[in-house]
Amino acid sequence: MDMYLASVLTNMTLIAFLALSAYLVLVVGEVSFGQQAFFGIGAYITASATALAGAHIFWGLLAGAIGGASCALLLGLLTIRLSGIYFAISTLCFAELLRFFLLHLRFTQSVDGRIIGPDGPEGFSNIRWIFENHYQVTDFLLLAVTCLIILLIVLFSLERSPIMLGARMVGNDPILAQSQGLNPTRYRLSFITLSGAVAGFGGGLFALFNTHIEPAMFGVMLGIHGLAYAVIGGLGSAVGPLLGVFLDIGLLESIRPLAAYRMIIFGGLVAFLLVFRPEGIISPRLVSRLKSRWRNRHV
Amino acid sequence: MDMLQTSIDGLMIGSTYALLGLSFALVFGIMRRINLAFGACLLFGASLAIYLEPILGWGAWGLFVVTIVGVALASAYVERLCFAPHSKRHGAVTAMVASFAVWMQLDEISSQLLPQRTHAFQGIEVPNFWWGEIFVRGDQLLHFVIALVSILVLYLLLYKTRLGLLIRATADSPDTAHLLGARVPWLGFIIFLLAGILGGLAAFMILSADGYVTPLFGLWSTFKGLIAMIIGGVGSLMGAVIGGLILGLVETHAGAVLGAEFRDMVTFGLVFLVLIIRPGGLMGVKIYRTDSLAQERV
Amino acid sequence: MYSLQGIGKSFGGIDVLRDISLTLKPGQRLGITGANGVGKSTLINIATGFLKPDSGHIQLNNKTLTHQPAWAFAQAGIQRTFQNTRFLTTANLGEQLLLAARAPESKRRLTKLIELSGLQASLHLFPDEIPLPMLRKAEVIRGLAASPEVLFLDEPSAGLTTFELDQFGVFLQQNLGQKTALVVVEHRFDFMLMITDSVVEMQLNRGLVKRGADVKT
Amino acid sequence: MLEVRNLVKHFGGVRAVDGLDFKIQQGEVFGLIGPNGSGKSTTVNLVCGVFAPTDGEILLDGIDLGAIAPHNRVDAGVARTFQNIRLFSELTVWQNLWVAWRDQPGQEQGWVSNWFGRSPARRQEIQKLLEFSGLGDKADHLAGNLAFGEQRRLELARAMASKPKLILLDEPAAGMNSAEIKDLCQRVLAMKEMGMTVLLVEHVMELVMNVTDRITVLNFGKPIAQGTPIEIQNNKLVQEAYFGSAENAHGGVS
Repeated sequence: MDMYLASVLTNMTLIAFLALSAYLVLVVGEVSFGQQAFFGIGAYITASATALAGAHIFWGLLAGAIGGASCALLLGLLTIRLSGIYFAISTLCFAELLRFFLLHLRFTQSVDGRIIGPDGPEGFSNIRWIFENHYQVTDFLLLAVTCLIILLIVLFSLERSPIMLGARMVGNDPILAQSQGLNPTRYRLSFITLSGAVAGFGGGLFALFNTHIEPAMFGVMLGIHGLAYAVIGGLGSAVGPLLGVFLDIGLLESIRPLAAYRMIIFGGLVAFLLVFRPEGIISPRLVSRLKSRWRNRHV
Repeated sequence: MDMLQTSIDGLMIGSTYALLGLSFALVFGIMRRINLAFGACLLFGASLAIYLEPILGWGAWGLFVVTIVGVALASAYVERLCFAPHSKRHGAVTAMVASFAVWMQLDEISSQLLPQRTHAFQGIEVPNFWWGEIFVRGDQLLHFVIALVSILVLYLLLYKTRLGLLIRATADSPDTAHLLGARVPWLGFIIFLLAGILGGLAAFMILSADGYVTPLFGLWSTFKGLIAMIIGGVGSLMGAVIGGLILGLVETHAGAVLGAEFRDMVTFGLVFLVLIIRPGGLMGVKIYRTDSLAQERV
Repeated sequence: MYSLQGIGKSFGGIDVLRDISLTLKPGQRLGITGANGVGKSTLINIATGFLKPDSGHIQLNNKTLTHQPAWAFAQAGIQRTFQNTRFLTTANLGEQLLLAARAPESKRRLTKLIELSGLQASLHLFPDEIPLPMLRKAEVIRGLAASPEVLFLDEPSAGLTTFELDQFGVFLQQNLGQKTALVVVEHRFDFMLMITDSVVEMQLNRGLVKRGADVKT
Repeated sequence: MLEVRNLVKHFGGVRAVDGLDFKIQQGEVFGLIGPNGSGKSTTVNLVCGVFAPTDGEILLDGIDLGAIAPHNRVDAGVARTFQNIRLFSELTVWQNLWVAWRDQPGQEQGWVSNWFGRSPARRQEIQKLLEFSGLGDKADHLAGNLAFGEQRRLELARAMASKPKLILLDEPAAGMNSAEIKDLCQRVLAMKEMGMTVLLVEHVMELVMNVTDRITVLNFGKPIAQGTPIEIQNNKLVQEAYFGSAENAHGGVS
């Protein structure tokens, strides 16, 4: 496979984790500008676990996911009273504070004669897992896609359970949810935590793939992109955010002649699209329609 | 004495933040919407001004006029494309994301207009002077005065004219205002224009004080405006002015005491604390309360 | 046994409810009537946990619910419908009803109720595609699925014709069950008499006043 | 004056208004009554343009209101009050009137005074309107701080401020005690004396029977009777459909 294509695809896969984490927060009715922070925390933790402590990749990624989840849970607990714009801005501040923490995190060690570890604004270089295990770009792509598919399977099975519907109810109409005996706070907290885990896991993969990470990578723009992908794709199904990622990175970035004007086209396109499909491309209604059509055909 | 000098510098910078905050507060207080593309509009106006400067040759005043007109135009464009189609109550998130998309677009247009990373931005020249032991930058003093005058004009417009009354009535209850004959969609457009003009003023003042533009200016000004609004109280105009001044003071003092790198973090920390402890901000408790009541209505 | 004792509530210094008390035995059917603006909706919102009373107690089977959040009321078995019917706009009816019935027992009951009401054909539709009489039934089914202790109906007649209302009343009578207590806030007297066994009138600042046979014309 | 021809409004499958006809004469107080859910409020909302009718016509002085956007209906001469009070609670009493204000036809003032609103003649007129509503000394109070009865009177004054040809009163007596209802009766009669045309939608009989010239009774969106208050009170059909089923016929005070 073409190296360039493989790395674009890998990038898409990694960003998909971020978009899915934004999606999980949107499902419970909130907007987060801060998912990039969990992505970044995950990246740092996975990098430290594998490169500094020599942990197996599985434990490294797990630690990244747990790290992202705990930060998200902390944010959820701190902002338990907030919603709407208030919540959105607080996620932004929280993410910038976490990034500030990373900017000042210095914990370098000598491993096999190299000085590695988080080094303030310089970031974390020489995350050599991918070389040590002789991974090609395509191998890594395979790994990332496998992880994404597993995550999608989990999300799809969640989609069929009352949990997801309960979360949607909390997001769509908290009053109704309460009258059905659902505790909105609990749903919100669990979904925010889950979103942190997903972002942290994706961040871990990102660190391993890029071999170098630095705080500047995890700025607000990254998070807002993830959010935009989720909204464009639609809240009907976990496929939505993937579609958003594909439209931007896959379609537009890979058409090289457009590179300079990509954002002019993409920006206008998205705004225009939202006029006609305010609930995103894959809206809940579309999903339900397709499902019932499918069922009718196969009964 | 240093303390005093820093405070005065802070207030001078804060007055331009107040204008940024006011732009956000106007839009949020009246329409309950967040325009993420705000900073990008500012960047677009400034880029357009620099791009046209050699063609027009009007110098600093040309920059002044073109910046404001450019920002207002961009703001009107954003309103038509991202906010007017999503005016229903549930359209807030969609409108916000649409404005984000247009942010990307305007950013790209700006960087097509100005391909380099930094461009000089000429200011109106005013001599600096010493006031006792305090150093006063002439241009900053001028900006401070301009900011005060524009806040005063905005106040008169909103509180002494019929247009202002209609705008405030719409903020209070859009449906009722509509039924009483106010052209609510048109008022939305006017509000974005007003916010654009205020933002354009602020952009000119900040950039001419700095002396240059970088592509990061868009993101930067969106942040400053949002933060000024949040500290003062979401949607409260008076709050946004006070929030802007506080932001200026906190930034300069944090910069002086802790060093430049801590400056932004102290403000983010402050905003986060304000949100957690007093979500309505310092002045906007009322709007916060009515918003949360409206959400809870059965 | 569900009881409200000495409930008081004021908004902005104006007393909307003053010392309201009410006791419901299992299976009791009570109607509440009264002019607009006397606080009937406020009473329902307090009784179902959506508003917190300024004074008074709410008890269900000797368990105090007064300061619990609304979802705890629902979990304890206090269900309600809404004046304008309330459904999710982002899921079809079947999914939403299923959410209300989590225990296997309730699922069985739900399936039976859906059958009896003739809602099967609408299950895959979104609420805004379903006619109002059907939605009213669906809302009641949603409330009944978990065999609640008390079911509050907030103006169920609004927007229904006499014929539809008759059908609705019969459906209610047949499916309420022995255990569930019913409270109906309603303007339509004919409908109220059909489904309740006693009626109280709510009066401005005077609380609940028993209405006798004089209204049965 | 106002002519409603074969008005129909469906919501989904529900026929809220189903073939309604009536005419209101200049200077008349016209009552529209009926049990809850009979389509009264829908009719008000149709006349004000909140809903578009499924079928039928609404003519004001021969002009089809259907072609006029809701926010232009005030300029076309229709003003209303709301069942649930809708004031701008953050504005003062004076400003609430000034928002809705239209100059008397033929006495319009220039844009400068429109822009600022403070011409002496206009202040005098607004003050007069405040006196009429018994709010003369409360011009600078915030509307949100007024008592319930005062808010209702302010709404009425605001409707009058736009110099409408027709005023719609949507259940103005809701939540009022009998003293307040008596006061409201006086006020509506005074409006009639001033030559205003009023469409009153109400189910508090005490008010309807005392102030209206003619009444149309609705049930399930259809008119079932029309006549003077006395004719309506003696109408068998009305008694059956209305008093038999409505919650109470005695104005909420038993």
